[in-house]
Amino acid sequence: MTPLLEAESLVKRFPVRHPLTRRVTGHLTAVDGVSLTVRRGETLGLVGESGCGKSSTARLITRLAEPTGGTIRFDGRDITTMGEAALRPVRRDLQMIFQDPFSSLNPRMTIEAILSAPFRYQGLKPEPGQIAELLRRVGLRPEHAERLPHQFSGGQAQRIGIARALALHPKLVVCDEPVSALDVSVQAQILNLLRDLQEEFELSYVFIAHDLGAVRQVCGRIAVMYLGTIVEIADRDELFARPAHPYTAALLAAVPIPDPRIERARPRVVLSGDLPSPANPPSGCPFRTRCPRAAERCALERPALAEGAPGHRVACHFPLDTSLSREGAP
Amino acid sequence: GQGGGTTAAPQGTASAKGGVLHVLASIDLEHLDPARNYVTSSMDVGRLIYRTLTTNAAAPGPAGGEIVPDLATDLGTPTDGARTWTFTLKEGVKFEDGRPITSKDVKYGVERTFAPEFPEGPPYARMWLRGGDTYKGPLAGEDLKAIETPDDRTIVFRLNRPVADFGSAVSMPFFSPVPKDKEAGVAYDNRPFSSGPYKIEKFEPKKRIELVRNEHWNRATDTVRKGLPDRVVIDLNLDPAVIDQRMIAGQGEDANAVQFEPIGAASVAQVLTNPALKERLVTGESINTRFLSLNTSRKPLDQVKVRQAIAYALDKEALRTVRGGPIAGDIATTLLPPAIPGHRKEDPYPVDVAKAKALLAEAGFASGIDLTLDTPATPSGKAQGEAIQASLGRAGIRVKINEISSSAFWSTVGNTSQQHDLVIDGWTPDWTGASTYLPNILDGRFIVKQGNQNRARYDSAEVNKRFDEIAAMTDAAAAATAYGELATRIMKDAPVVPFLWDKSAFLTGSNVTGAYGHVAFVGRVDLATVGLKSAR
Amino acid sequence: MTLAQLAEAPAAPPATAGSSARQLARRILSDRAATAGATVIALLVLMAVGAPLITAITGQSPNEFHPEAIDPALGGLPKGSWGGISAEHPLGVEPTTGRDVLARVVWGARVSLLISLLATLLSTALGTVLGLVAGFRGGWADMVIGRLMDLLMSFPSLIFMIALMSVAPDGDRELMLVAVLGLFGWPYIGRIVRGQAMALAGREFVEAARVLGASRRTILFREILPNLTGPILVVATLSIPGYIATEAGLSFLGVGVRPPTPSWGQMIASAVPWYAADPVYFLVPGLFLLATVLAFNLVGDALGDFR
Amino acid sequence: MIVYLLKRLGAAAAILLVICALTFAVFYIAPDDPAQKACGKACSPERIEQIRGQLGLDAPIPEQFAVYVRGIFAGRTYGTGPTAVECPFPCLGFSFQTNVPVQELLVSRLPVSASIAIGAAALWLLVGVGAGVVAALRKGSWWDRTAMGAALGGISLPIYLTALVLQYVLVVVLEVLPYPRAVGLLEDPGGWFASMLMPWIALAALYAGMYARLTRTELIGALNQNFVRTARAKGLPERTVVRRHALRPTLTPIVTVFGMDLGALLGGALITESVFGLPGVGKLAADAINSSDQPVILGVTLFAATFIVFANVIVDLLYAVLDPRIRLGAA
Amino acid sequence: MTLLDVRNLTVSFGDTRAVDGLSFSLESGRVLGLVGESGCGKSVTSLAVMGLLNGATTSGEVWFDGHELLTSDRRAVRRLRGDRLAMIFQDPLSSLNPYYPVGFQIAEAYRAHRRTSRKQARAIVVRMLERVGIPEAERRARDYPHQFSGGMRQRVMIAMALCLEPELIIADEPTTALDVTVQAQILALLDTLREEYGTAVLLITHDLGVVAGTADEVVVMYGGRAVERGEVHALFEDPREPYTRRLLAAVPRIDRPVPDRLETL
Ligand SMILES: Nc1ncnc2c1ncn2[C@@H]1O[C@H](COP(=O)(O)OP(=O)(O)OP(=O)(O)O)[C@@H](O)[C@H]1O
Ligand SMILES: Nc1ncnc2c1ncn2[C@@H]1O[C@H](COP(=O)(O)OP(=O)(O)OP(=O)(O)O)[C@@H](O)[C@H]1O
Ligand SMILES: [Mg+2]
Ligand SMILES: [Mg+2]
Ligand code: NI
Repeated sequence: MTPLLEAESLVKRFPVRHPLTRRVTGHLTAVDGVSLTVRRGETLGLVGESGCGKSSTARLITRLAEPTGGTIRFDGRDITTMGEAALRPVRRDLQMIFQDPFSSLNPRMTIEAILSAPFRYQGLKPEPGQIAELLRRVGLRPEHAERLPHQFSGGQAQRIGIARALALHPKLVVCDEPVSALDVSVQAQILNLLRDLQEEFELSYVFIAHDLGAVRQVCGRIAVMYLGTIVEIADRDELFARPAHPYTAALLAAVPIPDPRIERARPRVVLSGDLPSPANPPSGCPFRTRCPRAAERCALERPALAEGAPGHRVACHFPLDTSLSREGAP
Repeated sequence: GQGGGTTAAPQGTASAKGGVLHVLASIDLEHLDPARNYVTSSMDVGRLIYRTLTTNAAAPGPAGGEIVPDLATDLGTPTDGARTWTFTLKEGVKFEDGRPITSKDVKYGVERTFAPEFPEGPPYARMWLRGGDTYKGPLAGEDLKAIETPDDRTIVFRLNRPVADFGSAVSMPFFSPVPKDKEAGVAYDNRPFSSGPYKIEKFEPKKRIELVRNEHWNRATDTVRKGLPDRVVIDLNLDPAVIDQRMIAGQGEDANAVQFEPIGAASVAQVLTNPALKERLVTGESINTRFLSLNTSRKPLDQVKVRQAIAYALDKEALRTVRGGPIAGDIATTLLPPAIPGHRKEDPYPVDVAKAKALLAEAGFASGIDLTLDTPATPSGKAQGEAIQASLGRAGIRVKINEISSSAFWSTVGNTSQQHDLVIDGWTPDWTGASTYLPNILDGRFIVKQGNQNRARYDSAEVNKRFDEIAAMTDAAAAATAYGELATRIMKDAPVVPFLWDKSAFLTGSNVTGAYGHVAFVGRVDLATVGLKSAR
Repeated sequence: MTLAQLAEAPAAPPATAGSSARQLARRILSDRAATAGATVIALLVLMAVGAPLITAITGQSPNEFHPEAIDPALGGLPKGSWGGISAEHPLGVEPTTGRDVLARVVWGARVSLLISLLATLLSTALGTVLGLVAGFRGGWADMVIGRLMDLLMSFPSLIFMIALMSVAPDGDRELMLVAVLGLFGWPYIGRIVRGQAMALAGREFVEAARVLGASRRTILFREILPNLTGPILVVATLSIPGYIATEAGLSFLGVGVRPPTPSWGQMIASAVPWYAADPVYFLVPGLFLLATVLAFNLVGDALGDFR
Repeated sequence: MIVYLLKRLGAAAAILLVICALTFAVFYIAPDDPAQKACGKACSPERIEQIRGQLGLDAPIPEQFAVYVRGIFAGRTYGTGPTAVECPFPCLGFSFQTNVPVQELLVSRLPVSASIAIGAAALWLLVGVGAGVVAALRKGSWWDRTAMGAALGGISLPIYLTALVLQYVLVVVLEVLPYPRAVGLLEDPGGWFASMLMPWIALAALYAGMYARLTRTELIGALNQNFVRTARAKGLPERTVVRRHALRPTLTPIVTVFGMDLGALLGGALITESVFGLPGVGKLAADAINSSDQPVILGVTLFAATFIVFANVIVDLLYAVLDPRIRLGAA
Repeated sequence: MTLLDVRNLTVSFGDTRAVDGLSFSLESGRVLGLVGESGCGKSVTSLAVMGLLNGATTSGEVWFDGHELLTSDRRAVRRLRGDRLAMIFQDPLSSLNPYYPVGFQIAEAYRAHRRTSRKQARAIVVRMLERVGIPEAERRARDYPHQFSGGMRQRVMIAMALCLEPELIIADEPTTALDVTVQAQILALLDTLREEYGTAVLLITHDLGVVAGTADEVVVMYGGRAVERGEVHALFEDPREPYTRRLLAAVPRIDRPVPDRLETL
């Protein structure tokens, strides 16, 4: 069976303009050769720090942005260059959930209108009771349909966003930080809901977050992004147990654990320096400027994403787990 | 006669020499180049800068209409049945640089008016001087044989027909001297060379002109101009209402000011109800007649009954009121105003709306007619238009007002293809007499496609013939009477409806003396005689 | 050509309250000044609509001369004090003609209001559509429309409008005024709409609609436009007084409606020479104009806080 | 940056060219014949032809336009032969009415317009910004409401009404001021001031209202900024907080709007100058329009547009100078 | 010694009570964590303590080293502010004035309380910037906030807060806007500096993990009230309030097996 989604060497480049003169002063590579596949029924996690290109990747695979390079195959079809009209039927199967629950709902539309929009835009009509059923499914009451978005809490609004994405029974839902704006307690509800719905609708997810805890909760496979590239990709347990990329390791170490005893006992791995600007990336390995293991070679040569252990791929010249290393530790 | 030299000074006589006279004008000076100076306001100013062979006497009332010698020693000697006119220049007349004014300078000044570059002047020289129809002016390099200058003080004009009032015609600025070496083409307009009491120091068009004394002007040779103030500053293009109010307030420098145009209707009440202001109000006569021209070439105005209906319906009183009431002039009842010889007291069309309706019905327009009125797009034009509209409306004549930009107004209504039914019209003869009035506006043979002045498009063979007969008369008095009779005859056809014989009233500053309204300048102040009581 | 920053004003806040007509009315009524403004506007509209009725009741037509009400010997000054105010002529008469000022003011209101409302409609329509397209489409559409707006806003519009009106062919002056006002007015609305549309285009609900397969047109008019009704209403309301003032200004400068149609600007213009002799005559249309402009500004202001 | 500036100037020139072309077209495509307008009362068919030749109106319109534009940069000669007139750079043509080069008229009128504009601008900045600052600092107070009410009133005032009432009260009734007249600042400073005071007040009443409102809104916005809270948290005196941290960002939009308003006004305050009878560029325009003096109208339109367009450029540059985020480029 | 003592603090905006009878105290040199979900009144509390609340009605007492802050005159509070109690805000970009170089903004804080020459102040600024780990401090002092990255900006804020060696720092979500790796850097920096200067910290956050790693004591807020307070180990190991317990359970943790479902409130 073909994977549901196959993205091949995706590149997204933005021109950088001077704020006054509007002249293009350079280019910002938000996504720099990302390849990933999503199998049917699985959840692929995408983690990384702010600005590393997660949203851009999401926008590319949902064709909200035009890729500068690469190809996207969805459900066996190449959708990289499809036009708006041709894409419309594809969109029934390829949906998205957004980060800001309020911004993603049109403030001037009732919930009824928001939830019937998927049908309308596809030239369909919701069956009677279908909206109410959708609402019920995400844990809201049918009488909520007449309200406007601002009359809901953040968690409720996000449920509406989810209901809208699910209205047409898509195959793949790209969730771009669906819980980042929510409090922990509400976040937990949404994560549970996403899992429930996955089983019920046989969904596949691309789940984007910067919070490793949340990703771990819902994803089967996880890709770690850094500066527009995927630096490591592995099954969840494998990744958490044996992170091979120094960045993944640092990321894991930086996640605070809400237990003083454990938290204070953990060695603090503090990365030096800041995330480089994607407009001016370092040569060679993008992580080398902050990497404790960086060597001369890292500046010269960009490491490819190569498979070490089965299903565990890492882009590093000097991965942490020697079993994954092709040449041994420095 | 030589008599006109003494000027009446209606405003006290104690005039001192010196000081700065201010003139507040709401208009622009059009052209100061004598070859192009053909509007009364510019002619009034021109009289300060250059002299002519003859000129109007400096006197209030109809006496101002009298022509007196200026550069010439007399009013000219006609010979050859008034076909040859000889003038002798006075001795001691000089230009601003001190050189004597010669007959050649006068000849050159007249020749210039033939240049196609200076078309603004009146047509008389071109019409009357022999060879004038082909002569293209001195700029083209030739001189005009019809003007002879046997010596520096004698100038002879040879005409192609008898012209009884040529002595009056040479009072126009076109007969003033221009030294050949000062020729500057169209640029001469900004700085004409002075032969009069003042020369131009600074000229900012549309803003201000400043004149200073011409030291070479010899008062003894000039019986008309007084040249009292040291400087004359004319502010142009001011708001008329502001001028009125400044004159009423009379603060500071404005005490040394005269206003150049009649006071506006809005200020009349203030002035007439205040004795101190009334004292400073000067009135002047005018020979301007205002009338409504009815385009006889258009239906239904081609029917005399319809025109007569309009003549009966027009509320002249309302028209006068929008122009300021009695102070603006007398209601005109016929073509020739009382100041023009030949005037007859008659009122063929007293206001009578019922009669107007009846006449319309007789003509077959019981349900009224629709006409379009051309008016200049000025506040006064609009007000007069509305008054005409309202008064004709009473007789069932529905008038649509067509406003035309004021600068384009005359050339538009003078274009026979652009003119509509009615035109707010008027005429000032070039000198006191009907000869430059009635033929100009009512001789059917003068109807031209562009620049037309017969806006009634009135063309009566009988009247045209009579014009020729009167023009051939050499007896001025007989001609005047004949014009009067002809005017009565024309009014029967009602091609025009006269409604106002202008008068003017203007304020002078408290320090101003010797001001009166001059009939030749439509009642404007005669700048040549004004002085200041004390030269502060 | 001005900085994008200026136009890219903060986007419409996430509309805390949907601006239904009822809420709008409530908003106006909750503000005393705005209520007063709305009342004045209502009265003016009533006055304009009922002009024939009013003049029928007072028995005065706007164009009829009343020589008996003025004194020709005094230059046509209205008889009696206060500009000839009397039982017959409650607001006095026009100097030199004796026309009834009340009748002219109420008929003039028709002209002023009609022209400014139509101009507002035109400029709002143009500004909304072009601003939306520029803001949402971006790219060359934005460039072309942006340049057009720059161009129109660089015109010394008053001079140009007068020049245009003064050479305009002999057509319907009212329509010409509407066209000219609308043509030079839309960029101001267009710029605001563009900025708001740009801000909204970045909002996630627009992306959501795209993901659902909505076409650009649908997004523009179904998703974005409803969110702009508030700001558009506000700028439209706030632009009405500008048009009223400009129309009056144009009439004042002599290129307004054709006589004898009364208009406030023309009345004021013809009152200028009379301001010392008959101050009532310029104060009456002047104050009507001031009241109208102020009323619209008050209401627009209240709406402005509302969005 | 230099390239940008050149580009901006190029764009400005392009806009001016288009404005020029459109204004040109309005007059030359309009049904009225310009030659006829220049012709005056004593008009004859020959005269019209002659004017056509002199003004070059017999050439096709695009060619006339090209000649006109070339004249602006290189000057031009009207007519031929002995009556030819030289119109030097920057030639905007000759006034039909007065035969004076339009550029001379404009230059002679600019001082009056500049006096009016700059004086009024100083006044409205002082009053408007001052009132706006106080209103913002005492938001909701009696003063705030009064000032904002007055500001709205000021904005609503038709300028001719203000002008006439001022003139009626100050000049006619109270006689504390003379009628405005054109006096040079250097010739007679007192008279200049007395003449300009009313135009300043009339214009400032309008603009001060706008600036008070703008200042208030912007300052309230600035006072709500997080960095103002930071400044307070540092323990800075409130005066420093307001002056240094809140007013500074408020300045940028005010300067921007101010530049454009001043630019527009320098091109002539049509109504103000007309009502007070002051011979500035605006009055020139009004008179030219009344007399259909097309070269002058065209010249004034271009002249005024030039001020507006360049004010735009300057304002943009100022914006960059004032805002380090733009000056130095965003992170 | 009790440095900060908040007693029965109540803050209302109109009818809504943002903080409702909150009490807690903080010893000098210690770290108090104030946790709670969004909107529970954490920021309002911190602003009330700093005297930076506008348009709110406040009651209760806030004692700082023997001064009652809520009722003292504004001048006295202003003198304390910045000097003896300083604050770090959540969003470093909007909290720094975009119109002035960061060096100026730090110097300004210093000179508001100490009479020094510009030059001396500059030297202190550069020393402070070096201290918080900004390379090329001399040069970067002349840069504007927008030229710094998020983490660097927060370092600038910290330098600004610490330049007068205050006794108390109120840090309102100092790391919420930052990425975890940068958060780790900033927390480590705060920790070192706190020990070095002996400063007490009121650490406001919604992240229980951050509190667990940094605080000595914890106050859990809910709806403007303190639902639970206590020593950090005790509170995390044995939360007595069900709210605290549920809150802890809702956090997906990376150190435990993945649960089928997360606990929800
Ligand atoms: N439309 C755009 N134009 C220019 N640059 C962009 C655009 N969209 C994104 N970028 C830049 O691309 C880079 C990646 O952005 P992206 O939004 O994909 O990151 P992200 O990983 O989703 O970050 P976050 O966690 O903050 O959402 C960033 O540096 C961002 O500034
Ligand atoms: N100026 C204000 N006017 C009115 N209400 C306010 C104001 N500031 C805060 N509030 C309200 O007070 C309550 C507490 O707000 P506060 O900012 O302290 O929450 P918080 O705990 O800091 O939340 P977050 O984690 O989102 O920063 C909120 O309900 C908020 O809406
Ligand atoms: Mg993102
Ligand atoms: Mg907070
Ligand atoms: Ni403005």
